[in-house]
This record gives sequence, C-alpha cells and structure tokens, in this order.
Amino acid sequence: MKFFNKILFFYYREYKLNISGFQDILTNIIFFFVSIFIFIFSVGPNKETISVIGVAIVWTLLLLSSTLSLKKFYQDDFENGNLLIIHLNGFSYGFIAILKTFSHFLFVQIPFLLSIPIACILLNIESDKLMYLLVSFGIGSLTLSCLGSISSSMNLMNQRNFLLGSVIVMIFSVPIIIFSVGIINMEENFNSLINILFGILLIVFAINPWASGLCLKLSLENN
Amino acid sequence: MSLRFQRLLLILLTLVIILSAVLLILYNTRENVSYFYTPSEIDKLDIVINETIRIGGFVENDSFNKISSNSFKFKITDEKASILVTFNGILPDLFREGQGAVIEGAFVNKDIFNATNVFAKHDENYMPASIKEDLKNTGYWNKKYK
Amino acid sequence: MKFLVNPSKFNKIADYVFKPLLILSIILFALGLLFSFYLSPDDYQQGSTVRIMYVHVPSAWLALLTYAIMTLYSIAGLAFRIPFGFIINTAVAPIGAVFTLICIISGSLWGKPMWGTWWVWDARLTSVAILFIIYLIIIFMNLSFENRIVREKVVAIFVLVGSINLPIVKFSVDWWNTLHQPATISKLSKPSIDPSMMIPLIIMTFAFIMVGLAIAILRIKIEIISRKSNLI
Amino acid sequence: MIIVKDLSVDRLDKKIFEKVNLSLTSGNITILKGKNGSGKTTLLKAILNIIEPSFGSIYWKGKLLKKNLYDFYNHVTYISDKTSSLKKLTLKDNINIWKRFFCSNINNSQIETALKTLKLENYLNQKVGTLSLGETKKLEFLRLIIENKSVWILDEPLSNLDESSIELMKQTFEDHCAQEGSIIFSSHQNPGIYVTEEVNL
Repeated sequence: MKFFNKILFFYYREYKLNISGFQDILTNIIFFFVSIFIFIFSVGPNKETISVIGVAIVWTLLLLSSTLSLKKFYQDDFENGNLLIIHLNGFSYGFIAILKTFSHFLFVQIPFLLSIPIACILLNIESDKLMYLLVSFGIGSLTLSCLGSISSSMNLMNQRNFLLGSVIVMIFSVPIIIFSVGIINMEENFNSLINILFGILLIVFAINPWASGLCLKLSLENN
Repeated sequence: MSLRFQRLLLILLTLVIILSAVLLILYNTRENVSYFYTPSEIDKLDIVINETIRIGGFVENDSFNKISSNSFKFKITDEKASILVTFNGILPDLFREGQGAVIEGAFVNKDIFNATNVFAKHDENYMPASIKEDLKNTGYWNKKYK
Repeated sequence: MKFLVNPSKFNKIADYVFKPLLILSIILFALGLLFSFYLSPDDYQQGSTVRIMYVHVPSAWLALLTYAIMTLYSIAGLAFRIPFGFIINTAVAPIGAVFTLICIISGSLWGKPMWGTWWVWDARLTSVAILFIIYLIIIFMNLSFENRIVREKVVAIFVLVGSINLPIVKFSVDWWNTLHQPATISKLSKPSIDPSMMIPLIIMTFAFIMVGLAIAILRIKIEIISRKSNLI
Repeated sequence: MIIVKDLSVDRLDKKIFEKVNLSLTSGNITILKGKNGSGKTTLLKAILNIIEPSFGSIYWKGKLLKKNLYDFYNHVTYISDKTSSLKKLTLKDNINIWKRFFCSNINNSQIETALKTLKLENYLNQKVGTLSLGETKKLEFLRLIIENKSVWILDEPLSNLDESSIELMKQTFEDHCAQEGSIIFSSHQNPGIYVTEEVNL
C-alpha cells in the first residue's frame, strides 16, 4: 500500500513543479497557435484550402510543439540529483520512465488536447473531423510522450546537440502521422485505422521502459 | 513491491502488450490499408464525385484510343469490373494495353473517371526481349505476358 | 569463428585477408559492369532502363544487411557484454548510410522512366528514406557524446529501437499493395527473373559485398587503434 | 550491516581504486579520506549499487546487496554534493514534498525543532533559489532528518559550511549514532569528529 502512496506523491511533486512553472506549458501552447497563424498567413485565408490541409497543419504542429518540451523530461531532475533520489526511494529505472511519461502526458499533452477545438475553429475544420482529431490525438499524444521519454533519456549525457532528441521523436512518429491523418480523411475504415494506431501505441509503450530505463541507468552510472 | 518484483511485472507487461500489439496490427493491415482501390472495390463503395482516389488494375485490351495529341480514353479492369478513364497528359513509356497501371484522379460523373496522373505498374518478372520473339512464333506466347 | 568477437584476432585475420579482398572486388566490379552493360539482354518490357537494377537491388540488399549486422552486434554488445560489438557499430554505420543513399538515388533514377516520377510517397520508398535518416542519426550520435561508454551503449540501444523499421522495409511491399513491385528474388521456388539477367545481378552483389567488407575492415581497424591509443 | 570486501572499480580501463575493505555496523561512523578525484564519490555510488564494481562484493545484513536491494534502499539516505531541493518552489513546498514522497513517519513538531536548530525557520515562504549556498546545504540536512532512515551516506557534507554549522553537524551525527544509526561520509579535510573507522583512498 505504501508503494501506491509513493506513486501518488510522485505525481503531487510533478504537479507542484509544473504548476509553479506554468509559463512553460503556456509557451508550448502559444508556440502552437503562433505557428497556426504563420500557416494561415502563408497559405492565404481562403476557406477551402485551409479546411483541406487544416488537419495536417494541426497534427504536424502538435508533433513539433510536443518535441519542444523534451528538456523538461529528465534533464532537470538529472542535473540536481533528484533522479538518483527517486531511484533510491524504491522505483526501478523502467518504472521511473513510465511515471515520467505519464506525467509528461498529463502536464504537456492534455493542454494541447484542450487547445485543439480552438485551433479547429481557427482553421474551420468541420465538427465531425474535430471528433476524429481529438480521438486520434488522444492516442497519438501518449505515443509521442513515450517516444519523447526514449529520446530525451538517450540524450541526457549528450551536451553537444540536444536537437538530435527531437529528430529522433519526429522520425519514429512518421507512422503515427500517416495513420492519424488517414483516420480523419478516410472515414469508412475508421475502426481498423484506430486499431493500428492503438497497436503502434502499445509497441512504443512496451519498448519505452526498457530503452529509457537502460539509458537512465547508463547516465547515472557515468555521470 | 521490491525492485525485482517491479522488474518481473515489467517483463510480463511488455510481453502481453507486444503480443496484443502485433496481433492488432497484422489483423488490421491485412484487408484495407491499400495504396489504391481495385475497380471491383470501387463498385462496392458509393462513388463520391470529384474526391481524389487512386485506382489500380490492368488496362483493358483494345479499349485504348487516342482522342488528340495528349488526351486518351481507356478502361481499367481487374477481370471483375471495369471503369472508363479519360486522361490528358504524357503517358509513361511503359503504358500499354494489358499492362498494370495505377491512376490517380476523381470521378467526373457516374461512370467516367478523369485521371490527373498515371503510373505504369511494373510486375515483377523480367525476361529478355529476344526470348519474347521466339516464344511468340512458337505459339507459346501467354496472353498475360503482353 | 573467434575473429568475429575478439579484436586482436580480427586484426590478424584482417591483415591476412585485406589484400586479396581488394583485388577480388576490383575484378568482380569490372566483370559485373561488363556483364550488366554488354552481355545481358534488354528487358522485354523496359528495354535498357532495367540495367539500373544491377546497382539498385544489390545496394538495397546491402543497406538492409548492414543494418541487420549492426543489430546483431548491438545485441551482442549489450546483452553479452562483448566490446567488439560497439566497435562494429561505430565502424559500419557510414557504410550502411552510403549503401542506402546509392539505393535511393538509383531507385529514383529508375523510377523516372518506369513510373513517370522521380519520387512517389509509397510505403517502401518512405521506409527506405527513414532507414537512411536513422543511419544519419546513428552517425551524428557517434559524434556528439564525449563519454565513450555512454556513447557506445546509447548508440546500441538506438540501433535496437530503430530495428523496428527493418521488417517494415522488408514487408512493406506485401502488406500494402504499393506501386513498388513485389520482391523478385524472394520467390525462391520460381525466381521470376531470367538466368541471363540473374548472373550480372549476382556478380554485382558480390562486388558490392567485397567493397563493403574491404571498407569495413579498414574502418574497424581504425576504430580499434583509436580505442587503444587515447581511451577517451 | 554493510560489509565491503576488497572492492575495486575501474572506469574507461583506468583503475579508480583497488581492494577497498569496509565494514559498518549500527552505531558507528566511517570516514572516507582522500584528495580530490581519488574515487570517494565512486565508492559511495558503488555501495549504492549505482556503479557496477569490476571486482569484489558488498553485503547488506549478511546477504549480497544485489539480492535485497529494496530493503537496503528502505534504510538508506544519500546526500550528494548537488542540491536536490527544487529551486522554483518555496521551502514549505519542498518540505511537504519530501515528507509525503518519502512516507516518513515524522511529525511536524520534530520538523519545527529541526528548522530552529538549523536556523532556517524564517525562510519558510521564500523560494529556495534565493537562499545562499550554505543554507541550501543545510536544507539537505533537513531532508536527512525528514527521511529519518537508519543509514546515512553523505558525500562531502562539511564542505562550504560555516563554523557554527559544523558544530551543529557534529551534534546531529552523535545523536544519530546514539539511536543505533550509522553514517558513512567522505571529506577531504579532517573534521575532528569521533570516527570508528577510517578508509584512505
């Protein structure tokens, strides 16, 4: 029973950390909206073209803005030694990775999920497509968090170019983009595409604890 | 929940998840994530006017006629259904009757499909041109090997 | 078989084998080019554009083969703690990248006459492009870590995570009926390629393998020496 | 409780230390002495099973450390030279987080007394980032007291502390040993604390 308290209070700590630094989450959302404006100005404000490519814009910008906050994953806790303290408190490395992924999902991806309806109004995407977009991003965002956890734990000790982490996330999210945009445009085989997206989520979710856990162990060992 | 128990739990969880994921993906990719539709599939779906889709199949024999310098009319078939296609543009040099082709475009009305571009699909058998001649005159020339 | 695992044994075998390997690869290349240009006939459908196949198909195979070798060696490095695996990882990555680049360029050169476009967003082509970018990431990763132990292991982990893409490249043609034609040689029962075209293909493949091996031997020796000397 | 049998760790094929023996039973203190970079932190991390020793073994309560690692982690607190408190939060939040996250059965009055002894009580609502280096170091000791585990593993605890704080540290060490606790700490100058075992690296 003590263990579940520890998990609960781990999230209390994450909540306190993220609420105090609320401007980080807000900057992500602002980045998301500003890039939508840039797209609208560059493409031109006529309604048809925007509603055709609107879904693709939303998805690519969500992907890009979720790779913005990779530094917040493990880097801060690694530098001030908290990662070691959390491990000494009885969490194995794989478990830390899962907890961190869910905390990233809660505190970074959920605000994006909430800001999608507003983005859809800006890009005048019809309401039924909005429904598909929310569902597909709901699944896709957890996959992006798992990929973010893998790539940021790989780049913990990599001082020279940290951008490699976001490149890794983008490369592995190509199938996610293909199927989620496919869901929204091709309505008739809807549930099979959702299953494929869910399958990709499961694969990445299963790999995440082992890949991130091993990288965390390595970084702590050779710090 | 000792560390070793967590590790055991993780191993179990990973195996179950990977298994269900692979089953899920293999089951779903089997039928319908296709790069293009075959003409028989098109008949089953309700045709949506000028929505760009891709159709793949064989060019029906002696259905190909040239209207003007670069506008053509031919039929795409997969031995079960066939669709009349109009196309203006340059055809790839591999494009012939009986040859596989993938066309991209939209339905102009109920049964005419206006293609925006045509890809000639090359099947996987390679055979020297010389053998084609002697097969032809010995009469073994198989219709499919056009 | 010890030389596959032990650096010093590998060095001995490498010095012994390198000279003949180089000569052999030059001969095979000359033979292969001769065969593919002059002695092999035109294809009954495509005419002479099929000759690009003699470069495209071997480089595609070798790109996948190098990645498979890297995956095996990173498993050996991580699970069985064989340090030689990490040496192979850092040494072979650029060779795989070059083979994938040759495959992509020759593929698009071949695609222009055959399909009518330089590049079409098709399952196999995208997965090969992803494979190329994964190779680039591996090379960049090798350059950006200071600590050697962390660099080796993180690269090995990334190779393993990236190996999900390998089956996708292999089976992308069968899963999604794509524009790219299904595998010609994989149907071992009745390879639908005429023997007269098969010979140059085999010769070119062996030529590519020899060249790849020669460069790999050189790079592995450099890697071993650099590890012994500065031990960063 | 902790027995280390001729442990040796090498990093990048360089020997950091060799054949180190150490035994720590409840109620006494061990000090690791050595100049900078002589592997004191590496030895502490090896004891915490963070670093794989290349030779030798560590026993906790008679059993091999790897076997009952969870039990070991339940009895150990580790203070590294880095300040582990969250800079963006106030001192009060930090204390709340530590108290709950470590599920420690310490009541508020004990925390109050600890704050008074460490003279940190008037910084409660101040962000930790604004405190001075010495005060954040004392904050680490506050976490030590909040966790109240039996074994303390400290890395350079007495660096950048003023005279009165060092006196204070000696006092807390003695109280902790009186209640059957044990301490391993590393230091490059000799602090003059009663030490039962000394390990020179």
